[in-house]
Amino acid sequence: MIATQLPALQIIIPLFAAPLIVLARRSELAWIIALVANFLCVLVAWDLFQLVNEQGIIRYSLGGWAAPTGIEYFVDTVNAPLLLLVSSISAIVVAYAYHSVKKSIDSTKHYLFYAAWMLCLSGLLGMLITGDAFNVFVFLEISSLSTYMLIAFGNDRRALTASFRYLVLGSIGASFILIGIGFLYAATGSLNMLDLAQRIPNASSERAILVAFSFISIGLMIKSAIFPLHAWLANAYHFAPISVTAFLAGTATKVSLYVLLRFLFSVFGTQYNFEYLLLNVILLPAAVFGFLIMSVVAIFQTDLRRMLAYSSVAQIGYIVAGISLATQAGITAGYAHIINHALIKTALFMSVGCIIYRLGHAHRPSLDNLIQTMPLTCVAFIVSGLGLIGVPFTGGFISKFTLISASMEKGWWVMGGLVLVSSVLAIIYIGRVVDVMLFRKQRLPNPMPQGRNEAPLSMLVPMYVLIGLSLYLGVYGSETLTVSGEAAKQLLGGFR
Amino acid sequence: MMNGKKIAAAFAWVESPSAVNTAIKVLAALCGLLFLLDFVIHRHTYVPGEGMWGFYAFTGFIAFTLIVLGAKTLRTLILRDENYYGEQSVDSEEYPASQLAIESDQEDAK
Amino acid sequence: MNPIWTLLPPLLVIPFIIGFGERFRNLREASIIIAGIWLLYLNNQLYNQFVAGNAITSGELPLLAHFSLKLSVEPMGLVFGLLASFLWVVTTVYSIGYMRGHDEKNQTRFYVCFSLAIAGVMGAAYADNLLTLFVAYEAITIATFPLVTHAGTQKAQNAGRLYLGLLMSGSIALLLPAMIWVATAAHTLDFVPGGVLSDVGLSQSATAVLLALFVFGTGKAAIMPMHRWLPAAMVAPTPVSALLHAVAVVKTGVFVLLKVVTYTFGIDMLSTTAAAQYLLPVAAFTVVASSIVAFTKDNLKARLAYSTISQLSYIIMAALLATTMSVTGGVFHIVTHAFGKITLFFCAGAIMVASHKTEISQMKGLGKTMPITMGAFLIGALSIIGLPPAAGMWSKLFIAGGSLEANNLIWIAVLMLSTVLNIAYLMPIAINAFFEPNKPSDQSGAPLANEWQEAPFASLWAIVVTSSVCILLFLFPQPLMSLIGSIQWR
Amino acid sequence: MSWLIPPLLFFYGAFLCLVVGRKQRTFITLLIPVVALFSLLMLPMGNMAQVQFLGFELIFVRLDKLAFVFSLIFIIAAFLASIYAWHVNDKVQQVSTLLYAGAALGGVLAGDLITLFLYWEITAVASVFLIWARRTPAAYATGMRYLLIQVGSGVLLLAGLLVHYNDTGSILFEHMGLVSTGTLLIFLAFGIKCAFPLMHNWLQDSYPAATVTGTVVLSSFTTKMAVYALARGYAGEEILIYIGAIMTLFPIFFAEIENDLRKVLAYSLNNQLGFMVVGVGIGTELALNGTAAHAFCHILYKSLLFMSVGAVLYRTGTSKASELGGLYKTMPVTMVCCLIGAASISAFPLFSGFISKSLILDASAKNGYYLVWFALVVASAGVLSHSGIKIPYFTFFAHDSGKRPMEAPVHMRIAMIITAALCVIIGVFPSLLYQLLPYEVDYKPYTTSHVLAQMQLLCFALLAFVFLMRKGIHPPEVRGINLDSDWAYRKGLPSILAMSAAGATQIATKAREGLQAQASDWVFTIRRLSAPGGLLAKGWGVNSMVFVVTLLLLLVLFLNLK
Repeated sequence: MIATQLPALQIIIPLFAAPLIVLARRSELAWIIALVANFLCVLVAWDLFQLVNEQGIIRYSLGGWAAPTGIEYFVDTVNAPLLLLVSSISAIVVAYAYHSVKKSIDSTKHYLFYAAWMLCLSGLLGMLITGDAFNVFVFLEISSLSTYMLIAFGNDRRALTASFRYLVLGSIGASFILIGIGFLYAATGSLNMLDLAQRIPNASSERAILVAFSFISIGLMIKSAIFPLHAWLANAYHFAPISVTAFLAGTATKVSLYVLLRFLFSVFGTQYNFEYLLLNVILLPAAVFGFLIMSVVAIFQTDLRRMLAYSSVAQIGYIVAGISLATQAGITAGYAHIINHALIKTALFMSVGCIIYRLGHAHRPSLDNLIQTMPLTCVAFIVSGLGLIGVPFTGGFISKFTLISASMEKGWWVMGGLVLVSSVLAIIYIGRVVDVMLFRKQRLPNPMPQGRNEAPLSMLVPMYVLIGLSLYLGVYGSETLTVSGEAAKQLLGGFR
Repeated sequence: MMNGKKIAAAFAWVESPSAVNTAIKVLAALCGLLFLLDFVIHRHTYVPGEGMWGFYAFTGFIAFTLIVLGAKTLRTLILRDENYYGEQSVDSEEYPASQLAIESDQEDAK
Repeated sequence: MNPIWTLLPPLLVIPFIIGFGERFRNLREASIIIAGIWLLYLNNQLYNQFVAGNAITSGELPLLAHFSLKLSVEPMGLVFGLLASFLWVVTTVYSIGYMRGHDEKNQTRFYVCFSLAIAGVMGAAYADNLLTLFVAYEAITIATFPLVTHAGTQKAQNAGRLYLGLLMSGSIALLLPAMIWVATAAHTLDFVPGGVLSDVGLSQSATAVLLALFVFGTGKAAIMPMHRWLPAAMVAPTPVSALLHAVAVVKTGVFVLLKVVTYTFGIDMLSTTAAAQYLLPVAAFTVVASSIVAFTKDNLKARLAYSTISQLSYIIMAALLATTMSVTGGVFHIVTHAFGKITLFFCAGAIMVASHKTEISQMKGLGKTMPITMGAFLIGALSIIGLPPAAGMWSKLFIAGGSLEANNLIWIAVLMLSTVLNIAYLMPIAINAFFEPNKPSDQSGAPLANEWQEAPFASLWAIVVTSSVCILLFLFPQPLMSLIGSIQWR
Repeated sequence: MSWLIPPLLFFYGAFLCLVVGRKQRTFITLLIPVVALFSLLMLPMGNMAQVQFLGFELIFVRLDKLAFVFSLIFIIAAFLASIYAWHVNDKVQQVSTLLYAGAALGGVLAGDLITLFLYWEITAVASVFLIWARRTPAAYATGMRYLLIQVGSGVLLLAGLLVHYNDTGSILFEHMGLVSTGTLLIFLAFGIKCAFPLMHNWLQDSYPAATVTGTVVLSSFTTKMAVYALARGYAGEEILIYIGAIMTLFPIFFAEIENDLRKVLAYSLNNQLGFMVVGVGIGTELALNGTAAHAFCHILYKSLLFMSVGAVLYRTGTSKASELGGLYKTMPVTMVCCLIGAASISAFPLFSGFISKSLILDASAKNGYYLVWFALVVASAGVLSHSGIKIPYFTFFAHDSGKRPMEAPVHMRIAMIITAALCVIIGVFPSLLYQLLPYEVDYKPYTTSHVLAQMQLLCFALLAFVFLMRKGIHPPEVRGINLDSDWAYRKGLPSILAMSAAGATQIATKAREGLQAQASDWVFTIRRLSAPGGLLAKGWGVNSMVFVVTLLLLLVLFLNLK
């Protein structure tokens, strides 16, 4: 019984956890419920992942209504790994969040915070799992609205403006997507993705499809923070509570990228995108300029959160570069980087969270010689930073290797070279922090007492679990690549 | 060992100008004799002109003179001060006395 | 036997090092020496099995879909592995004397990083493919970084910055794409006798670019202008400079190039195209220019560092000449230079410990108080210069011979010029130590003591061993040569 | 047996000297040449001690008559030098003397070019310590120059032998001739050690800088090994005749005006080498015999001269002609030995130079090189001027310097007397030497015409000397130094280098400053754009964000709908 209902459970568990948390009210209880619900999500996602590997595509009709009319949930090798990834990251960050939230957020609001978190999670998972175009928009809105709320929890007053700006931009993005879906529906008369995929090639109005495509892709580009539509991201990541930032960095943009992949490849089809719609004219420059310019910008940031935010935009550039190659190898690389970057960047933000927990901020010049007081946190930051640079035995190496290899295979030498240039820039911006952490003599007065002053174990353990995970995927990189390869095959093959 | 004093005494004549003059005269006489022998003794020759009388005599005298004159001219061109090459030059430094046994012959020094 | 076992001793000893710590430092150092001897034994086992004709490989760890980490034994790696493991023991003995004599701080961390680096070197030596070699290469960079910054001073930190920055950016920006290029073009990263690139249709200019990526990307080989890290890294404690920056780290760099030339490009391919001709002048320039720079340095370790840069480019030239003789000479030079240069570094450290001198101009007359050290220095210097009775002569002979095989006299001329320059910057140190009259050379004007004032016994012992090997290898190069001679060229 | 070949015996001795005490060392330095002499006499003719090494077949001993005569005189020279150096208590000098002599011997016995190269380099390294052993800054600097040039010769040899091997596939050290790049390089390598014109100055630079005893040792080996190597590899190469002729002539002028007597002897050494090189160049049996004989005699009388000047230096602290004079009073034995050496080098009949120089002169005449022959005759007169007259005259006679040094120590006197005796014995009984020569000798030096000609030449030259002295034309001995080709690398090159280094530094500084300015401009711009609050990094307002979105949407729509 349960096994057949798994796709629904994936959404329902967090969705129902939210009101439960509101009812519970007490902050510890709220946290426990969120944690339990989240771990259940992970279990479900794991089962789905196994099932897909064994049986292939799972189609689930919600409420028993059959496909084209009713809403269909759809799990295949593309979204199954991401379901697992998003729910795992969320679970780990929730575990991590306890102390951080307790310190930075008024305890009377904790239950709201965790409820919003659960809503956001269910929105993200919904976006991943649904096979219905309109349903994507619905889940997108669920996740977006709860995200605005989560960001606004930040205890800096600027969090509110950041949240507001994100809200405006996010709404524009969402409405673009809605408009696009509307056009699609007008042209084809269907909202089910599989159905759409079959109907689009012989749709009545080609122009309507084109307009739909334009709106949907721009809308998703906003949500994925693809350069130059990234501007909302820096402030949002900067001023949100750090655990939210960690959570969002690993999940929100990645899910949007997934939806982009879905629409581009599964719904519209490769042929359509890249030869007819000239998508690479937009995506490729966006990717390349993105990872170059944003890496440079990251170098000059003095706040670690801001630096990592710009770094995220740059890394998204890698993913988009892989997508814009539109080859098996390219998409494999992009997809693998979705996974690896999610793990690495979340871990980085978590380590920054540990710093903020003790220092109250993450201003680079005040991190002088931090290795003396917070060695474990610093090591975590350095190891994850190496992953961002792409050193062997980290996930970053795996995906970057594949990406460059893919661009060389296609003959895009210049892009391969630019990826490397940007890697060197990554060495610089990570190096500047490491440099400060390890070598600088204290310049600013440090509020912390001398001696060891680590973040609490409840923050360190989840962080190291995540780092362990990303290192595992760095060593057994071929597993990531196999999964990504399957996903790419599925995407390029269209719905079958 | 050999008696050094005796040998030295045997050469003492060089101090006396008249003895030296005599010696030079002896040398001149020897030269004359050798020169004359050229007319008496036939020398085996390989090189054209070698057999000409007085060939070696003239060659010896002229070559020596020219060498000395040539060297004298050369000296005006290339003679430099002893410390031309600076401190790190053997010419401008003393031989380290610690490795030598500089001793004067006390008897003789008197 | 499996080459992966060679990673064990240096890794297993780490918990012991940490466990014993500063409190039981005798036990700590004893454990390292035991691990070193064990490692040497394992390498010797590999050697025996290799000579017996067994193929020795490890299992695979698939890091990327088609490319895995794997170890195997071949002559070049065996030479490197034996060399590094032997010198690890010697250097450990030396550092016991040095680190205690010099009262260094954080010795435990020092020994841990040292062991990690050795594990990396073993991985590099027995790498079965380019990916493994690359991974080991990066591991060595990271493991040695704390050693460079060991002193904790501003200068050490700047050096560490440069070290990490240059080596990392070089390997990420140049070496990595080179490797990916090979993977894309040949669909394999394996080291295969005769190379894998000969029939994939790379044009000559493409080959040249690829080769350039390797040569400049391997920052550890310190070809100009990638050399800046090496003199900077001399702020590290002397045993580090000795083993890592004369043997392990820099030799990994040139080892990568020799391996790539032999097993990825294949010497036939390289010698039939003119690809290397564009790079040889750079290597030659490095040889000569760094010799000249060395000449201007008064700090002993700085001078040795530039000398190392120059000598490394000998090996780079040997690799680029791509003939059997030159590559043979290159591998040989790895060994001879290692022993020669480690002797010199040991001596530099001994001088620092025993008489607290770092500048060459202060070392005049030092032969009186440190005759063994300075005598060993002379032997080491002769080996580096390539004069009898030291082993450097043979490897130089082979590299020069390789230049002829490639029908190019000009590179011989470069080697010859460098020999003369080597004399000019190395001999004065030893000679001034012995023949400069013993005049007061301290700042204070106090005359030097007339009795022996040598470094601690442990250090002295190491110096004697390495300098003796310089001479032994001159007299009996045959076993080493026959091992190198068993490299499969095609 | 191959462990007991003469060069190795010397090396064993050197090693022993390293570890034993002073008395034993002195004893060893004397004993080793004796043992080596026996070893040499026991060796059969032909190749021995062949070793497979690094893929080459090395021949450590190749003994034939040419090699034998050189080996013999090297051993004798080492023995005599050891007696002369009895007083020396300096491990460095004793060890390096043995190493040096052994290596020179090894070079002579080498049957292949790699072995030759090996010994070639060892002679360079070992011999330089005889200079450094003086232990002065100047000696150190001179030694460095010496070593650089010697090793320079070695590396040329290495390059040459590799090229030669590449061409022919053979490393045998045999007659090569100037036929290819490889042989040319080897020729140049030999030429440097043989002090060919313009490559000669290391000799005059370094020999006067060595220790008293070191110079005696140095004078015997390096250059004669080079002569041997030339005779072996390039006999009959015509260019050598002219090189040799020039070598005999030009040093005369320098020797004439040189003040430092040891430097005079070094120039004279150069001039004597010229005779040998001419002999090699002619290359007939007679000429090669002449070369070998002359090398043999030369080593003896040049050692003798260096010994006597060395003894003077040892007792007075100077070897400058301007500071000496009148020493015959207190150093009569030295004086006599010096005179015998002078007579020998000037080739007076009954002295050794006479019986060897004649061979070369006759060979050149017989083969029709008349001009060269005449040059040699002139040079013979020149030899008399500086070595025959100047050395003894200005040291022991001339004006009285007032110095009354002790006679040379006993062991020096013994060494000098033995050497002088050998010079005379060879001069009187030439057949003793002739039977050792590489080829059958059918030559009689003491013919009337020959003796007459030589006596005429020498006596008239002597007369010219007297004449010039009396007239005051003969240049006086003054303190100072004379420039020679070493100026090029002692003054010229350094100043050029300094100038170009200064220029390069200036250019580099300018370029760096320019680049830095440019780079900092760029960095400034990038920083302005990227730093927090910069255009790229500030939180864009809603308006601008929406503007960008709209722009991009329009672009996509335009691209898709055009």
